[in-house]
Amino acid sequence: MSLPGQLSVLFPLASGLGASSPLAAVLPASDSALERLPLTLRGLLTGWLPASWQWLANSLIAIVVLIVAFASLFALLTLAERKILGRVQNRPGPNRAPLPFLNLRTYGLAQPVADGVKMLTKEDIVPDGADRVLHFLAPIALLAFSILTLAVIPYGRLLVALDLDASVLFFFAAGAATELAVFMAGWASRNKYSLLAAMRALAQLISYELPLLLSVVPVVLMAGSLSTSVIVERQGEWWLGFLPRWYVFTPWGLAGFLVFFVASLAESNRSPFDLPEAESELIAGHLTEYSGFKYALFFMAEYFGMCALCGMAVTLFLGGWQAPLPFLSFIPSYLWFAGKLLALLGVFMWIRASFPRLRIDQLTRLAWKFLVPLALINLGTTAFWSLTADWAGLLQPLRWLIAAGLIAGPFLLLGRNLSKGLGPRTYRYAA
Amino acid sequence: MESLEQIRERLLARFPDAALTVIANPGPAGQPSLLVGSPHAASIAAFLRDDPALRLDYCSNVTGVDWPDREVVETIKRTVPPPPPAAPADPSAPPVTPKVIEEKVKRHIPGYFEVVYHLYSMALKHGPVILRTRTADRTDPASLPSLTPIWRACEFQEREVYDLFGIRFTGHPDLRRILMWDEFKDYPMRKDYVEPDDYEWEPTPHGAVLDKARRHYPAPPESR
Amino acid sequence: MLGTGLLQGLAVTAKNLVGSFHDPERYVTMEYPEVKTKLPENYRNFPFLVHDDPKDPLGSLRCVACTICETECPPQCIYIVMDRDEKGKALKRPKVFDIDISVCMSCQICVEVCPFDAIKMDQHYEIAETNRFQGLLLSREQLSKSNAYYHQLHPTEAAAVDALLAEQKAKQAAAKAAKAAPAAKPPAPAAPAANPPPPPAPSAEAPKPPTPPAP
Amino acid sequence: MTTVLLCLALFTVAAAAVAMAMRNLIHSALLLVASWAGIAAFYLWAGAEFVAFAQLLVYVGAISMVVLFAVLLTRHSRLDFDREPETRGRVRLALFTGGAVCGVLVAAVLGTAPSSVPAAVPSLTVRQLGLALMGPHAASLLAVGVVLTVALLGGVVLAASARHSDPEDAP
Amino acid sequence: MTSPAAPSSFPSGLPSSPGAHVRAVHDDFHGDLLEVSMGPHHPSTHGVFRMIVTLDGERIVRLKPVFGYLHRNHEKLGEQTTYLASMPYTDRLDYLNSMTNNWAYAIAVEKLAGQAVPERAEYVRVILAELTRLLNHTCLAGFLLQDTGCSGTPLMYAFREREKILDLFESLSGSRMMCNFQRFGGCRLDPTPEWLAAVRQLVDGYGRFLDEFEALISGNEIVMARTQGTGVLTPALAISAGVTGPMLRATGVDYDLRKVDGYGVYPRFEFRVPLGAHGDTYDRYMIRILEMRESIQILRQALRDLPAGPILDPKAKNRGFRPKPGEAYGRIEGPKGEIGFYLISDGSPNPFRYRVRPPSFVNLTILEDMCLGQTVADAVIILGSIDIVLGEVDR
Repeated sequence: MSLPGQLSVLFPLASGLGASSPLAAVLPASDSALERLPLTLRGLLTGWLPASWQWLANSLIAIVVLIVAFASLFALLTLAERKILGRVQNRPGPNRAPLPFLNLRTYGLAQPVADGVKMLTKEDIVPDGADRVLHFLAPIALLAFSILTLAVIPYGRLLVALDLDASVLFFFAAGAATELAVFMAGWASRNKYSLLAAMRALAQLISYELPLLLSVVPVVLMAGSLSTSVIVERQGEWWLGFLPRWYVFTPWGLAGFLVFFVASLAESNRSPFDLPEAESELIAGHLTEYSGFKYALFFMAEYFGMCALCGMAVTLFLGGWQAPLPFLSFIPSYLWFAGKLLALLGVFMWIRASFPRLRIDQLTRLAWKFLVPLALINLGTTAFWSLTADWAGLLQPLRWLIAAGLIAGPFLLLGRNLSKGLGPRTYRYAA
Repeated sequence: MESLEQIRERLLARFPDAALTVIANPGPAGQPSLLVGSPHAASIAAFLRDDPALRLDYCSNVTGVDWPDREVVETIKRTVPPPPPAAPADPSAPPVTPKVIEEKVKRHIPGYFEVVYHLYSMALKHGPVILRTRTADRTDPASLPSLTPIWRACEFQEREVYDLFGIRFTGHPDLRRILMWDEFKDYPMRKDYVEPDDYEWEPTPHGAVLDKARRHYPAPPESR
Repeated sequence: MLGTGLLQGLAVTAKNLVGSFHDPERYVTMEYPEVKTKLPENYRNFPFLVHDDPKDPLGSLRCVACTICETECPPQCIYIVMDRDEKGKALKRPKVFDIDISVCMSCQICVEVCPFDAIKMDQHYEIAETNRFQGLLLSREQLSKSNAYYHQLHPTEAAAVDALLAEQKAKQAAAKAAKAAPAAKPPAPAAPAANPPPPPAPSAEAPKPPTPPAP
Repeated sequence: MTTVLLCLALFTVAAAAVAMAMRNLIHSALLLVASWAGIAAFYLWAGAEFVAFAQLLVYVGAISMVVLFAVLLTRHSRLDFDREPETRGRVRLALFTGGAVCGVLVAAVLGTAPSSVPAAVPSLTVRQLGLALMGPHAASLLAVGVVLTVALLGGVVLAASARHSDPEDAP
Repeated sequence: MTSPAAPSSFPSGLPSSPGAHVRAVHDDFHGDLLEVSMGPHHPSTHGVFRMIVTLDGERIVRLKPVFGYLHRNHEKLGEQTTYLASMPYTDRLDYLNSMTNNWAYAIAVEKLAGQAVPERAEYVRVILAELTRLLNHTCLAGFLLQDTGCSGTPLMYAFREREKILDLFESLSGSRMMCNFQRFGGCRLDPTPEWLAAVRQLVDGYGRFLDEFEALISGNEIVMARTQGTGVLTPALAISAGVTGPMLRATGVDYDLRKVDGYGVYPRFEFRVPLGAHGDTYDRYMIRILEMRESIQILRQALRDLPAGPILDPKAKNRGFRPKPGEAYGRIEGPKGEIGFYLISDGSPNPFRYRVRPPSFVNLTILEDMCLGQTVADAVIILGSIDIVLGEVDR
């Protein structure tokens, strides 16, 4: 089913899902029925189509499944966020929204439905001075780019929507365009506060783009490829028979994961870095002039971005859809991916419930003076790690020690430099 | 801490031509105050703050007081000499005791504005020393010296006294209304302040509220 | 080391998250309409007038319309008109006793200064009305409630008040008996007919120190 | 296949043209960004995935920000563009440069042999690209690296020097 | 609202704040200053309070507080009602701490009339005042972190503990926040043994809550980064500006009315007064936490040796109270600073002059000095650390 070169590149969706990509042949596809369930389902739907139409149907199905899955995840995430925040604060969280026609109390499950209806019915006010085209385009552009990033994440052994050779680069290319949408939102509202806030949001997004990318380079270097599915494959082996060789369990991998995690927190405007919509400063930042469904679109785009970044963190560092223990691999791979993704999203919400907000200059100082140098040093450590891959038995622990030291040293140094003059204080008492 | 009289002596020594009088406090609180003439108020205050024995570096409270004109009825006991004896003095008659009569004398005391400062010392932990500055009379351009240049604590409180009493403080760096809105004309805390007639009907009018109600409604609403 | 404080913070929030599922100490929400808070006995909201026998709620009011509470009430929200019979003689009963609930701040000064224990504090806080004047102006009929209701709200305080009243009544009866007894012997200087117990001087000295209620 | 190529070309050129004609500077900047995205689509059409995504990442992500910030921070209201008088010399100079550029472009278009079937596209993997870059073209890669670091350092120095004129934090 | 006057050039005699140089540098207004009005409906100004902030880029160049929205001329009301009728109004001054407001007013009137107070009432007053201090400082810590953007977690923990104390007040005085409990010469009701047992149980549990609260906040690097070094207040400026309470002690000045005046029965308890060293927002927060720990000690001692006896002086006259002509200024160490009442009596049942010395109002004097040179986000936290309540500021 080889397709003319350009087409396969332009619409590689079909080739990936068609399991005809060179990669699938290499991997021993564990053929448990559960594992291939999604593919068999898709086969039922598009099996009767002629070949040329099949790849179109496949790609359409992939798109629809992705959007439906992540939209419903978005709805559940808003509820989970408020429930976790509530439980942390010793209160139940939303539990009163009844189902539309029967007043059965559903422990809050109907809350996203209620929010959706509220957002739809809210009046969509556009300030008259605003630049209508841009004001309308900003949320759509933001949402479009966030959804694009979801295409390259491998959700299961064979479930990757777009199996590109340079899929990691595609992920960050699409992610980088969200700044454009933030600028459009800030500029189009024609309001001095939202422009000021858009500038601050851009400063934050740009200064955290660098550590985000730099923390991914070690993974690409060790995995030897930019393709996400290859990276997940590389993390398939086991140490001493049962320890998974996920990258997060190597010194450089842990450092890379932490830098990636902190940078993704900032990139998706989440808790310690949620400066743009800090209510104690410039009200809702660049979202001040949005209401109704456009505001919901911004909200949805933020959650899509968060899911994408968490998905990428799981793929790069937590072994994507690999099972943590060998004998557990009978559970289908997409469930493992979903579990890890939800765990990481839970940590996002947990952090949102616990930490105050950083100021704009502290935020950028953290990026430039702490995360970027740490990521660069981590790159050096990974180079050392890959060069010493073949050290004999006794030298292996030494290799680990050196790598750990290469990271811990600068971490402590930079940490002390960052919190110079800050620290717990002792207080004297009056005579 | 030395008593108010000793402080007054030292101040008189320091500022011979200053008007300083001690005002007794009749109540059981035992807090007499020191009336200071306006011209020397600032320099006296600076002295009180910097004097090593007193060190009154903390001005806790600035209060404006409006003393309206008062008619004081005093009963004076006057001994009236016995009328010249018409008959010759006869020793046997009982001596005529001088008659004591009480007269009601109506004395008019002119009103004035007054600002009271309660001073404490954080360094030596003593106080209060109470300063009073008075205006000559209650005519409107009432002005008193501001002590903000000495104690920064007086800044807001003097602005409040200006806002509610109408006493202009000369030397205050930023004298504006602080509680009322800037366009407000009158001074609410004065005793002769007439409230705006923004009466809102209340179902249980009695006493002062009843008069207002009558002005708005000839007969009080369905007198039950 | 950078980050230990943050981890400690996370540990605290995690403890609360887990705690909220099993430890009542960490789950404090009371879902109001379904679950109502148990009000302590001393809780006070708006006043009400106490009457002694439920069959005649307006006749047996303890209030003698001495208007002490009307003068002492800080926001002046009580309005009393004394009842007069046809000849104009004052009856010891309020013809009109209104309290404007929207002005009253339930500070219980009226209860404190009332020498006859005629007015006590109620405990109902769910008062929503459509009209500010008719709805929130409680007249004598709505204010008057039975002594049993008072016992139900503040048991210890009510018991103490009843004991005090009973003791006062006994003292007055004894005083009347003592006055009637000498009158019986020297019939000539007939004591004037025992008029109704003179109302105690309105300016009773110290407000009767209310007996200590047990919360 | 040429239909895709044609509509891509049309989109890119149209975006660039409208960008010039727009009165609102921000709109024209955004349309410029759209034309860059069009070029990225070209690379994709030509099968060069890596270069397409790099173009998307660099131009649409970063350079667009630089352009937009520049447009914002400089005073660009209508009135302070003092238009020089259109002397004859300027018109002649404008025509000459315009003509030269047109000539070069037209020559390039005519020079290529029309409608030659596109040669088989070598499917390159990123690994081969990397090896090629590090192998024969290492010198050019290093040169680009040096240029970038110099630019970065220049930026830092400028930002730092701007700091001394008005102290950022309290002493 | 007229535009604020030219920046007040303070006479050189007064001590200046570290940020003062900022005002000097920017007196020549070159065009690009941005005037932002924060409030009166800003989500993080504790009540109806407005700050006109002039920004040069991100840094504050001038800050003019504007308030008076809640002004109802409390002092004129005091002159038109009797002494007893003013007591419920003092609950409405600093509506978080009604017990200490009542006590301050009661002390002033007792000083005015020379009224004695029985032992048991003094001890009950100390217990209630220290409970109010716990309540107020817990609230402050919650609000301060809410301003730094903690999405409500510390605030909820603070309010969970505050509710326990309010329940105690409700079961004693009848109302959670409007207690109207003190009278001239003692308290209105005598606390019962069950109530005292409940207080003892709360006091024992409070230490654990404070440890958990500090673990969440005091060591948190982000909190330290946001609050250490912001809103610095020098001791000299604090004394000159009449700042009192935890804010003053955070700058290192040892001045606590419980030790200085020794009013009530405080001299009988041994407790320590924490002092800060830097005078910044973090110190103000930590001083309040340490003061809470001291209050727990005082409560334990007061509960231990609470004597029996009358709760209200038998000779006390609350209704128809006519003090002899004279004047008196009574003050106590409220949770927010020195709250004082200055009363002038002319023998009539209504006071001739009824003046309240509110701590929040005077502590606001140096809000601008502390905010100069900081960013807008810091101005919000600095305002939070001053701990103002608008009912008391506007009166």
